[in-house]
Amino acid sequence: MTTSAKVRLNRAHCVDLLRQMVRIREFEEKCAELYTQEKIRGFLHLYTGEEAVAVGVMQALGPTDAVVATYREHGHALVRGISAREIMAEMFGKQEGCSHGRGGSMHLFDADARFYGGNAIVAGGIPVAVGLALADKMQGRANATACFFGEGAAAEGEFHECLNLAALWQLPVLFVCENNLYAMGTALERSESETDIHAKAASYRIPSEFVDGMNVVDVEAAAQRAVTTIRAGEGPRFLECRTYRFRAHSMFDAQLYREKAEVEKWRERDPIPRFRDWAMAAGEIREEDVAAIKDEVAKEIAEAVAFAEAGSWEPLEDLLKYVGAERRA
Amino acid sequence: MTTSAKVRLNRAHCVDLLRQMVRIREFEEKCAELYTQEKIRGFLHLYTGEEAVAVGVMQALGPTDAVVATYREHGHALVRGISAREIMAEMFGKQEGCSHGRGGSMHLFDADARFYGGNAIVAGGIPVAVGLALADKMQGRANATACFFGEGAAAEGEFHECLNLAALWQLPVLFVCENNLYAMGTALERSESETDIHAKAASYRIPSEFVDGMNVVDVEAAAQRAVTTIRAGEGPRFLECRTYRFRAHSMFDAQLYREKAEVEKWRERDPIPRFRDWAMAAGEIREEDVAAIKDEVAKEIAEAVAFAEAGSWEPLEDLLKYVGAERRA
Amino acid sequence: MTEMTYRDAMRSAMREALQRDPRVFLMGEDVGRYGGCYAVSKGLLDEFGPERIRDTPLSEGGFTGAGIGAALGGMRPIVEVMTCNFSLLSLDQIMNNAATIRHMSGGQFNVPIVIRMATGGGRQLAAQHSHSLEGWYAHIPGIRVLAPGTVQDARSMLASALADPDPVLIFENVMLYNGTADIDEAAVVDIDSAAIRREGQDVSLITYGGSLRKALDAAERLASEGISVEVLDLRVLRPLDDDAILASVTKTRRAVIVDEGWRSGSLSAEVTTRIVEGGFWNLDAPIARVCSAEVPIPYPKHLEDAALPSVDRVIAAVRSVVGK
Amino acid sequence: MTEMTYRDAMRSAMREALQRDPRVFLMGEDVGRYGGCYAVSKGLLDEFGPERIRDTPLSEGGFTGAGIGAALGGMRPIVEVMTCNFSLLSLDQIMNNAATIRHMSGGQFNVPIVIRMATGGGRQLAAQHSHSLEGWYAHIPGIRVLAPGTVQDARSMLASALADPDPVLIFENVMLYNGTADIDEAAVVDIDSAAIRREGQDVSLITYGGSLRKALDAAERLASEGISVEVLDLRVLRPLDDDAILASVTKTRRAVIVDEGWRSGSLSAEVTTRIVEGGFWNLDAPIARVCSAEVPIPYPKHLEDAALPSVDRVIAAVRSVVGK
Ligand SMILES: Cc1ncc(C[n+]2csc(CCOP(=O)(O)OP(=O)(O)O)c2C)c(N)n1
Ligand SMILES: Cc1ncc(C[n+]2csc(CCOP(=O)(O)OP(=O)(O)O)c2C)c(N)n1
Ligand SMILES: [Mg+2]
Ligand SMILES: [Mg+2]
Repeated sequence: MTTSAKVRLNRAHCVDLLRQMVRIREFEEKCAELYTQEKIRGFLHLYTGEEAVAVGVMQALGPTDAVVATYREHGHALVRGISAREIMAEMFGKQEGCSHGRGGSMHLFDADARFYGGNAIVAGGIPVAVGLALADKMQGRANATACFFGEGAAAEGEFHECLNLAALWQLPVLFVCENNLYAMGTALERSESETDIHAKAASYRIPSEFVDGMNVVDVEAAAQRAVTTIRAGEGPRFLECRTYRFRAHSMFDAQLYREKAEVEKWRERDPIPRFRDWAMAAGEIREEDVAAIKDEVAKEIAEAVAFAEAGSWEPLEDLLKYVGAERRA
Repeated sequence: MTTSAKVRLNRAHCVDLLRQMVRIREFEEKCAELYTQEKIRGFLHLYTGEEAVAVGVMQALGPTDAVVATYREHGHALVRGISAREIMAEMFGKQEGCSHGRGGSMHLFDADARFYGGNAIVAGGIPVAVGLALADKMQGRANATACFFGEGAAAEGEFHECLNLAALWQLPVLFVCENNLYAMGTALERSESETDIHAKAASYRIPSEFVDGMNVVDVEAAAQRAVTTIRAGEGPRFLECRTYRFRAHSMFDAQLYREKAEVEKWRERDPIPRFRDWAMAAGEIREEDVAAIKDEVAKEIAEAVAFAEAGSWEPLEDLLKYVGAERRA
Repeated sequence: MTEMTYRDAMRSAMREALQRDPRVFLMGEDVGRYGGCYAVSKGLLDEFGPERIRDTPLSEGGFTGAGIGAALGGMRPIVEVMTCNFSLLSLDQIMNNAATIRHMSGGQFNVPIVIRMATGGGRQLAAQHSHSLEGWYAHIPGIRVLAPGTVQDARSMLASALADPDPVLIFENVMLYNGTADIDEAAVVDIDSAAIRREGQDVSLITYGGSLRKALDAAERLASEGISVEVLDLRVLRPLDDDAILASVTKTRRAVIVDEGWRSGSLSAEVTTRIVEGGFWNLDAPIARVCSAEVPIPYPKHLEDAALPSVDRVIAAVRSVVGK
Repeated sequence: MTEMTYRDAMRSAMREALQRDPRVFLMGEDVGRYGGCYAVSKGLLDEFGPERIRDTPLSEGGFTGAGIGAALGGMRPIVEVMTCNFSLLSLDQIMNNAATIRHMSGGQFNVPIVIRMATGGGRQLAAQHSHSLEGWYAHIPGIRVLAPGTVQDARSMLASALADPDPVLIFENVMLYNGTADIDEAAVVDIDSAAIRREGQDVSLITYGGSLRKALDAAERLASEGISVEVLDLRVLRPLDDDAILASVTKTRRAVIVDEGWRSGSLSAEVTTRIVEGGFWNLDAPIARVCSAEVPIPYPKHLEDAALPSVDRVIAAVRSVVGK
């Protein structure tokens, strides 16, 4: 694992990186289980295998920065600081959820975390991110807006319109392409004539980087470099993180489009054991840290499920709530 | 003027190139006049100054190739072989027009010429061109589809979606960007972070060329090179033609956004006198040719106007025609 | 007669079209390797290959427009826009090109394209994935809009749509895919008329697509209360079959319209107005509508159920109209 | 009172908003250097600079979505989509983000954006440039739709729209820009209610936007025939002011609706249905509609005139309803 990264790799930080990745992994394993129990319904898109991307990028963000994500956003929400219990309650559709139960798995929102969803329209969140950055710039705030999307979104026209707008207006946006090689069942080479996604950024004069999305340290280092320049007012940056989705696209996917062997090959690069073993070898993480994380996370998730279970259903009379401001209702 | 061009520059061809450019110029000067007389209504977008692009590119096309153009398409229609009389009648809204009078200036169509409009939605014709090329490829026809659009269209998402589709599927499309530096009042540098439009083609692995759109010979040479490779099944090609619109965007434009001096500077590069003088100096064109062209064109236009004037209005009872096939009406 | 699901019926219809006409091809996101997001095109890739079962990138506007161009170029494309929620990205191409090119060209060109999309709520997919936009599309001159509500129509409408020289949109309600019925695979159906799915005397229940099942269930339950309900399946949302609508209302003199679209501006308003314009401005009872509540569809089941038309709401509406 | 054109009234409203609130900015194609394709924003660039009078590239989806994000970020954007014909490219952002984010976030976020666009036919711009889509937008829960039909509303509605915490769409009919009237620049108007523009007894002429002028002209001519017409200007297309509609029909017991949208599925159908649902299923006469013919708008003047609502067609419809 590279150590070139300009990242302060002390024990506390290594433990935190591992903890965050494990939290996402375990949280989602539980979600899959709860989905089969029909506690969670609708579409459920798991991030399993891609955890290093959200964890690495979020390290570079401060509390006043903004985040826009996709329908595959449980991990981003967790790392951004939305509590596991509120996320779980949201997936149960309970009003104690982070979106009051209205959104479910694909629409996690949180005002305090400046987490603007949770968008289920592919590329639909990208213009919103550009606008958030425009607002920050016009109001003289040195914030960055991190915008996550998959490589499949790069084929959508809005992706291009927005890269151009962000570059043209030199907006503080960090575009993060989570390139997991598939858009549902469509392999990258069948969706893009140019498969180097980050190369597209160049056609808008946006500096870009390509990193191993299975290596949390590399991702963090690249994100730190990008956000530093963004805060310095140097305009948008683009990060392509090569990663892989270990599980199905959603719970309805028979995965006819890829070989089991390919999945196995990628599982060998699982970002969690990879980082854990490296950090332990480097003496940054100890056995007891790993054990402690395991226990903490198990506790957190059990508590989250209990919270969601104990949550309440919004009354039917509220059906028309949240369509417009109260005084307009 | 470059002579590197691999273009058979015999007298007949030079005379034809000049004639075509003069036809467009004179035809549109007459249109402007008729617009002030309210014979032509709606939007009228003149091509004045850009004639070398349509004339040059069309030289590379054969009768079975297809053309998709924009609302600034009088020149393309004329060179493609739609008669001046039918075009003029269309602008008058007479049923003898090439679109039966239903379309007007922005919607010239002709089945025999495989001229698919005349599209008034910026970038709206690009997907259609890609589809026409797909149909040719799937049916094993070695045709090319020439797709004309302005540099402003390059900001639209569909432009990008279509470059990707054409490259991904290796479709026989010739993308021709008529870069006249302005999209209505928006200068290129205010609409694109990367002002080299042809460079965008590279991000889709589409070979591209940049040519002087005020030089009809250069345009023809580049188009010939591109269409040859397209017919050989090598996929799409992209041509950026740097040109300039001498007149207003449409008849409603006060041109507050550019300096008279800039227009004057470009007028010095007027493609018509430039080619004429060069060809005469090279001995390819003689005084009598120029005079002959002048007379022929004047006659053709006078005849076209008379035809349009003599044309008839479609009866009101036909209002609902052309919405669906007759048997469905 | 063969028993099959709505999903298999759609697939069988596409297979037949692909076998019969070399100009026909299917294009859309994940129609090939993935087998279609609702498994409608599963297996077709192996049978017809990647040229004719063409996976597209995520470019709704681009590939829908490419379908229009391919139709102009002599092909008979079936474009699948995964769901109508994403069709908003194709709408410019549909309204400004597919629906207008025949007209703008003075009849020189026509666009024989079929655009299929899934529609409707009920699967807890929340606010961005539960739209019912078929009524909206029915506003556009130049296109035909179909809503197969039965397995037979799912099997038979496609052939008629492909035979149409103009654009035809087919809306497949997501809740219907698993439904089964005994159908005649060889049947030929028109795409002009509405169909009476149940005869009745007291009230006309006018509906289509995903709400048809609910209407029939309501009619069944109401029969036990002695209320005789006629269920009219519109089938074709544009152009509407006024004759069938008025014939039924002439008989019953009462009407309830069930439409999963958001109430305001839904197709139910047009149907109501056609009845009024058809001379029924003097009915025995007001016309009632059962539509979706005017709220982005919420995720939780209890709220989604409350937002969408339900058998109970239909029954209540019918009771109010017949005054029982 | 000041006399000004509808165009100047819109500009004056924007200037005031820009002066009063630093969070307000105008963004759209050619709003700056060009001065707006209908010259509405002419001069504002010099006064407020390129940051606040922001020319955008041709990227309707992108900059409309950027406006939504800017609103979420604390700004008060006025996004100009040049004409509703191009707004189809913005529709995904409007329906799936602007209209749903408050709901999807359980009320945590709201989107205080104002989206302006020109609408309507009448300038011989043909099939792709003559749409009237305001009625369509009125179908979407989560947004408010305004149709200023008078110079006063053009001047005063914007301030109320900017004060609204949720998305507001303003449709400006292209035929109104040159119209002038004496107005009160300081007036404050609501964006909730319809307005009676002419009192009458025999029939309610219900309309909005570009058709208001036609309705008033028709009413004037009909008065000379002894027919007393009440003209109701809807002003707000979503939510509809049912009370005002029903109050007027209660008085006249007859209604004619004038709507430039294509007839089928236009707003006129919803208005008709509201009247029927409002208890008027037993009227003294059928409700009549005067809408655009169901054809992409043709280029020639005589055909365009025949396709759009006209004073003569309105008069004929009123006569038929009052039976004179
Ligand atoms: C505009 C739009 N089209 C289609 C879909 C259906 N869909 C949901 S996710 C997805 C694949 C997206 O792939 P990618 O962007 O690579 O993200 P990933 O799922 O791989 O994380 C598709 C086609 C959608 N939600 N939105
Ligand atoms: C989608 C869309 N948006 C906006 C317009 C209005 N409009 C017509 S032409 C034009 C400028 C286009 O510029 P460019 O593509 O460079 O072509 P040019 O007019 O310079 O030839 C604009 C904004 C339109 N017709 N379509
Ligand atoms: Mg992906
Ligand atoms: Mg230009």
